[in-house]
Amino acid sequence: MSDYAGDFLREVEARVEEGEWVKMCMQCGVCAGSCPFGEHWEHSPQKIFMMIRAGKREEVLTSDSMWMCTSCYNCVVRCPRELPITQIMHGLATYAERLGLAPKMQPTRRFSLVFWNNCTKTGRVNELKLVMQVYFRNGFIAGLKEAWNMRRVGLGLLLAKRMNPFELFLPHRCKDQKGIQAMLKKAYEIEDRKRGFDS
Amino acid sequence: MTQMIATGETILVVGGGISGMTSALEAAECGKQVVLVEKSPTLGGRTALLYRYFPKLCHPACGLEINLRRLKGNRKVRVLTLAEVTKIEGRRGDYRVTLRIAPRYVNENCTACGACADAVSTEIPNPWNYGLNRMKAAYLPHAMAYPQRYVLDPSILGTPESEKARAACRYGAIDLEMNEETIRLNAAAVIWATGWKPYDAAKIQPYGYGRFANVITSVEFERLADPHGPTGGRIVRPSDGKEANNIAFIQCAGSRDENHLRHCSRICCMASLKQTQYVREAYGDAARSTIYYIDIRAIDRFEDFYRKVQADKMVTFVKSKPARIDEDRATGELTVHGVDTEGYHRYATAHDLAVLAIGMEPSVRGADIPAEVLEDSSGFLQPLPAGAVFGAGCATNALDVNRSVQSATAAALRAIQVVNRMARAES
Amino acid sequence: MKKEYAFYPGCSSQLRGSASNYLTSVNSMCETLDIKMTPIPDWNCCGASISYAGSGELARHVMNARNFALAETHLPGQDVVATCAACWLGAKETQEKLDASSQLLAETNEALKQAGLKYEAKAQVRHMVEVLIEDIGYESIAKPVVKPLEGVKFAGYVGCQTNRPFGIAGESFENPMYLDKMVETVGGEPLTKYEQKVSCCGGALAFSEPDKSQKQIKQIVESAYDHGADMIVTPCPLCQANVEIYQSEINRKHGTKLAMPVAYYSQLLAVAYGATPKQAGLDGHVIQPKKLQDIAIKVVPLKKA
Amino acid sequence: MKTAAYICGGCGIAERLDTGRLAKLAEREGKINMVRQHPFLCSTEGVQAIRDDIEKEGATHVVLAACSRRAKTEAFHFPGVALTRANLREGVIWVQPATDDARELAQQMADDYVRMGCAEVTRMMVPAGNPQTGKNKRILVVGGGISGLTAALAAANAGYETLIVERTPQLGGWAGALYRRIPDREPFRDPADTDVAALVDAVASHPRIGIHVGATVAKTSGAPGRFTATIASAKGEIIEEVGAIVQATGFTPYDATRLAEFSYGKSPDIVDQAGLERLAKSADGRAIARPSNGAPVKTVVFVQCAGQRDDSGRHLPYCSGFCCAASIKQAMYFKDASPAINTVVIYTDLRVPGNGEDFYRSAQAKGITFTKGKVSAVEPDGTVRFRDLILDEESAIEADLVVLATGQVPNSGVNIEAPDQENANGLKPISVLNLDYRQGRDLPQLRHGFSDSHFICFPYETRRTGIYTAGPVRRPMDIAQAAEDATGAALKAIQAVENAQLGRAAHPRSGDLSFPIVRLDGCTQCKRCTVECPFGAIEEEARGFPVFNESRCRRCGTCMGACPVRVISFENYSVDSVAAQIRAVEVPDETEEKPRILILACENDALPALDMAGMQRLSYSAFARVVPVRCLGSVNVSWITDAINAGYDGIMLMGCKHGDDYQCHFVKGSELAAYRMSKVEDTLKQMALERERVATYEVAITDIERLPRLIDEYAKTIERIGLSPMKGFA
Repeated sequence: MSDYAGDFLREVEARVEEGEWVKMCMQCGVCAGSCPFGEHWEHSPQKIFMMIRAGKREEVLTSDSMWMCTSCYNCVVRCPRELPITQIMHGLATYAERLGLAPKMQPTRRFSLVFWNNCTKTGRVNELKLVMQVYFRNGFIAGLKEAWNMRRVGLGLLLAKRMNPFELFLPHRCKDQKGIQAMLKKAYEIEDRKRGFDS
Repeated sequence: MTQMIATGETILVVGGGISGMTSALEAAECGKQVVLVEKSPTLGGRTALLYRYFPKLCHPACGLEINLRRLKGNRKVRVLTLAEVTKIEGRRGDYRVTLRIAPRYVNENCTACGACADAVSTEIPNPWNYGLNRMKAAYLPHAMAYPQRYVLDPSILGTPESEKARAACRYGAIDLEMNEETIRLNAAAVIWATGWKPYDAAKIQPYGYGRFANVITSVEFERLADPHGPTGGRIVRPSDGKEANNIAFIQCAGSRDENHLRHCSRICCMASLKQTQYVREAYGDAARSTIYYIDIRAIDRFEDFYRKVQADKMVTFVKSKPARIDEDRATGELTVHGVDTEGYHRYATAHDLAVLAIGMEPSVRGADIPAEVLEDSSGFLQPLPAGAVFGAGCATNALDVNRSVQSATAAALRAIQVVNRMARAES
Repeated sequence: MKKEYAFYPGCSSQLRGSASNYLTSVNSMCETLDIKMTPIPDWNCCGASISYAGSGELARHVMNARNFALAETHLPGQDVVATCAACWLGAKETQEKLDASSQLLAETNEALKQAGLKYEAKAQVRHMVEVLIEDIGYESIAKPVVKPLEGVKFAGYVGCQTNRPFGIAGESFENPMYLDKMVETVGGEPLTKYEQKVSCCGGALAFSEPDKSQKQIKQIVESAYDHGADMIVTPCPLCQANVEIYQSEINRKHGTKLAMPVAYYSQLLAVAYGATPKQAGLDGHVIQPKKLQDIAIKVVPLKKA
Repeated sequence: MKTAAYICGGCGIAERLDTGRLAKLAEREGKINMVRQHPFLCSTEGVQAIRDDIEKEGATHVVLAACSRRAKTEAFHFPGVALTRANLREGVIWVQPATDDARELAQQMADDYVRMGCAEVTRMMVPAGNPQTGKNKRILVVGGGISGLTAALAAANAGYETLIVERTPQLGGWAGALYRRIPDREPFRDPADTDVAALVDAVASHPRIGIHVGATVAKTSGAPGRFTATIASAKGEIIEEVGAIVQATGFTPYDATRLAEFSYGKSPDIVDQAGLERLAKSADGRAIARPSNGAPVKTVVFVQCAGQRDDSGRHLPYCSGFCCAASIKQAMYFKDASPAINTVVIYTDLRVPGNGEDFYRSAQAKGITFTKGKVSAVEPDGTVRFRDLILDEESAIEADLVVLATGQVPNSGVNIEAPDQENANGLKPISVLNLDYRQGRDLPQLRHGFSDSHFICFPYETRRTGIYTAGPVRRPMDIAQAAEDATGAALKAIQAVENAQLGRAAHPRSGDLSFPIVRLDGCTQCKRCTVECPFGAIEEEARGFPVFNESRCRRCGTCMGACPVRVISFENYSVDSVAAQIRAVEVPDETEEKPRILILACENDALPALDMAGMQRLSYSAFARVVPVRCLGSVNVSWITDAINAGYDGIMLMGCKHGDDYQCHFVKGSELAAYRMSKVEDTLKQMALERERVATYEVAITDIERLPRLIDEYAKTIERIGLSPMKGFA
């Protein structure tokens, strides 16, 4: 049983990117049917919007459905109410992550974090590191196995000069890395303040 | 430029559909002078292209016959077909209206004997069947057409075809020298009853209208079901002429959608409910209809009809706005993809035919209507109290026939108020 | 007059990046079309769509705004042009958000200040494809063609992010035609009925959800075969990578024999303009685009009047 | 009387038929004074020739043997003469094959149609118009709510004297009790002012509007143009003369106490929409407090379709249409006062057509939550239990205020078919109009107690001429639609008084000047005409003789069809004029083996369908002879006996669909005909004739292919059962 007290809806509106759009959904379901990974969503976007209104906080934030979004924007362009569904799904995932409620082993969650750290470290993505980080996320042995499985792919890229072993030693990087770090630090500060995470 | 005799007490009605005819007749039967202009060659409008009305499943032609008889018996209404308003100047009680009359190339001598159509061989797409079939380039729009007078399609003008037509007519009815005319007239009030047009279904890309032969609109489906339509009433697939007895009816095709029409077109739910009964009429227990909807808007007494259709075992309701339609290139079979939001059930359902319950777009734009008329965010007319240009029927809102006629009758009185006030002022 | 743009290559399309051959072909194409692309000095990653879990909202915008600010100072008045779909989408989204909200702009600048930068909100973000269609035009694209890609059948795979939510002006989300038109313009045969045109390859989830993504990729490739394609052509580096490199994986898992080359529109243009395989980045493929290579090597260029 | 007949040779008639023979026939058998042939009768010259004969030669009765009466009506327009058409084109040459062997039979058809035309015209008179015209043009409006006020103001602004009778002490009705109304124009975003006060002022200060409040209509008698209404109030009774009536008596909310499952009445914090409006009015923009304890409302829940769309048979089966938008509006009362108030609307289908969609969007933007669900119970403590149809689970909300969206029950007075029947609120209705019509005190009800009539093409096709319903008494509706409806009804009332004054018929025979004339000396006071008149036009005086109220009459002829002694007739349409046509047909004797099939075809649907069959060149049996009738209701059984005695072999009656979804333009005509024909069967038995000899069909105007088929099948039937044994007796 749910309560439609609306507290969670208000929370989402205040703290989730584009959260103020959730209330505009009219439950037509076009988003649910438009998603290429739709079958893998435990709860479809439109259902998640209803769950938010119904105050199902835990169920929503611990769900791995949002992490299924491939950012294809099919739902966004078809939504008759013009909801930015992709951004809302990302926003919910981010929020769940901030609260530590996101499913820890969710592969996309982990890739997302790895990617962000990777690209903000030097200002540019280090693709080789990225791949390694992804493969070795579950420890060395598992990583070796996965890398072995993917050897064709890796080899192909090497041969095609599209993956460069030297990345490990002299990676792509921005000159003003200090500036980037400082500006990002500030950005987090501002957002925390705005979304009330500092309190 | 012809000056038409119309007194300052004349009421001009623009649009010869059921709303315009109603306004014109109701005003005339109160003793007022009326000029009724219609841009096509015949009165009757869009309802004349429907097979049946909901919820009685009676035939639009029946009411049209009565209205035509009222019209034939009433000398106070002057009907101008192939006529369009190009300008309205002046103010309440004193408008000067300019009309453009396109040539029909057939004069009042025509007896509708059909000899010209027999003589001509050129065929053109038939707009009264939404182009689903072709007709002779010398034609009577449909059996109920009024005036009952043939039309020559301009495309055959200057070709031997038009000469054949002229030669075939023994009554000198065919006049190839006819030219476009401009007419000026005075009117105390104007009733704008230009109705609606189906939203361009090709713009609703995920449903593949225009790309897939077996995706059609609800108005086209009316023609398919009509014994006088392109298939003689056989409900078949445009792709291969095979029986279509497993049909998807997709609601809100264009309506209730920020990407298309922002408003709800009101009639589409009832139209689809009605059309499921066409399928049943045609295929009995083999008829399978599925209605994909967001909300079923069967308002007031229409709920009875909704309940009746719900009781039909062969009609399924799915609360879902379908995401997309796929076509099997080999068989032309369609698959409708989406999610039933009542409990979150994913579906991919095969259908012979998909009927898009197409939205209503007001056809008010184009003419030079004076500033005293506004349009709402959907383009429906919103007259201002100051003026005497009144909207009627679907030019003012998404309405069904019954409500259009009420609106048209009300508009007639608003016009009469203006005329009578002028008269009182004079006397 | 030479057309000049502030170039935002993005991480994958930079030298030694996974899409470096995209960059190579773009450079060659631009040279022929007399387009000057000046990389934004010290440009940084856009964060792509996938970084959301870590980035949050503002940090993402700040990353993009930094590039804009750099472009404003070093390449004033030039449109910011991206070749990567994700870069384009991310940057364009930031541009629109900051244009729409003065508050967000203020917050962004507050952060940029830390890097000694200020964004004046003058950026115009565009995709290379937009430049070709709108600034150059199909006619001018056709002019330099010396090796029409005759007899080569291309399945135009537009993918997601070059198409949605922004898309190319005048094109439809479900059935964009520009890629087919480009193929036609350089003398190739577009398979206009190819229905996987805009389906999703899994994007970044090709890494995190390989099986789910490879299911998508399998459809994309198989449908190209169904339509008799010689190769797939795409405007997106991630689409290119995913659809090309995972075919071996799919073969391994499903016993299929997929070997469908996937090229960039820029490679088609470059080859048609007479570029060598190397100039056109044809050496950067896991599955060799044989027919393109043949044209690049064997076909004798027409003498243009 | 000077008769003239014109035989047209155009459209192939001359090629296919011997027009000379037709002309002779009209002269010799038809006894027509002037007979002329013309190659192209509808041409300017042709028409001029006819006009000359009328003006110079004094022709008074004209037969046009040419095309259908539905064709060329602009050309063949001769006011002041009795006119009939013999349909040689659509009726003969277009439905008969153009072959030599078909020629003679087609000719015989044409001969008969000319005979019939001549026979009919000599029995027609130009209608003089109704002598009893009522001259009163004042309009009585019963009901002082939005509908009534709008109707009165609309009529008054058109220059007509108007009189309002309102039951309660003040004007305004339900709308007057509202805090705000649903917006009806851009922007469709917020609740709008009702503007009722302004409307009431405009009405009260209008020089042409009279007002009786706290008054009811104790008695209504008369007819359009001459109604007499007795207005009863505390001040006593007064008599008002009026010309037409608009009944705008509105609705009563469905009695929420009948919704035990929703605990209405068990807690002051469970209200219906009307109750919520009272709360909103007193709060006047401030936050609405809980009625029970005055505490601020934290959570309010709106229950849609409360006691509506009900298939259990216990509540209203229909949807009242306005309630979704009304709940949205009321939910806004809360959100606009304080966004913190948790506002939930539980619905199954949200029904906000047109730009109501914008209003819905606006509500969502304001933070109102919409939940698709079915409410099973509302507990007295405010707990709302429902099935969440999206999340597919049982759910509940603890509300401190619950609003039940109940429906509209029409104030339509007494159901004349079941005068003692209770209405949906379980009350025994009291009459609104107290008509002294023998057919009942109020307007007939169509469905669910609403006083409506044909409700698609002709929403104002009332069954009591000169009395028009407007607003929720006719069908459930909101303010905007009620105002539109009322304006339309006002026009019809105005039309009724104008027509009455000129003695003209109202829709569907608009402008018809003919009216029923009864020869009382022959009348047997059987009362069938009074009972069967679908429009309640006929009264009975003390001795039981019929009293015709012509301007109530719609000229369908049902009375004429009902009369067993054939004393009712119209000047241009009578038992005799049709009987004469039937007799005029030359019936070959049995040796010729040429049957004759009489087709009595409703002129509204069957006749056009036969015409269009001709236009499409579909052929049917050459033995058929079609006689158009105003309505099957006007078919007098004597015509059947006439036909049988004359030796016809079969008779087909073609009328409109009857029953619930009737399509008969005179409501009951085709139904009555079917009933009468069932009686004819016995007569046939007595005469030892096969029952097949008389067949009744429900046809539609679109049966263009079907009718020829029916006729041919019937011809086969006749072939099977053989020619009539009655030939040669007449």
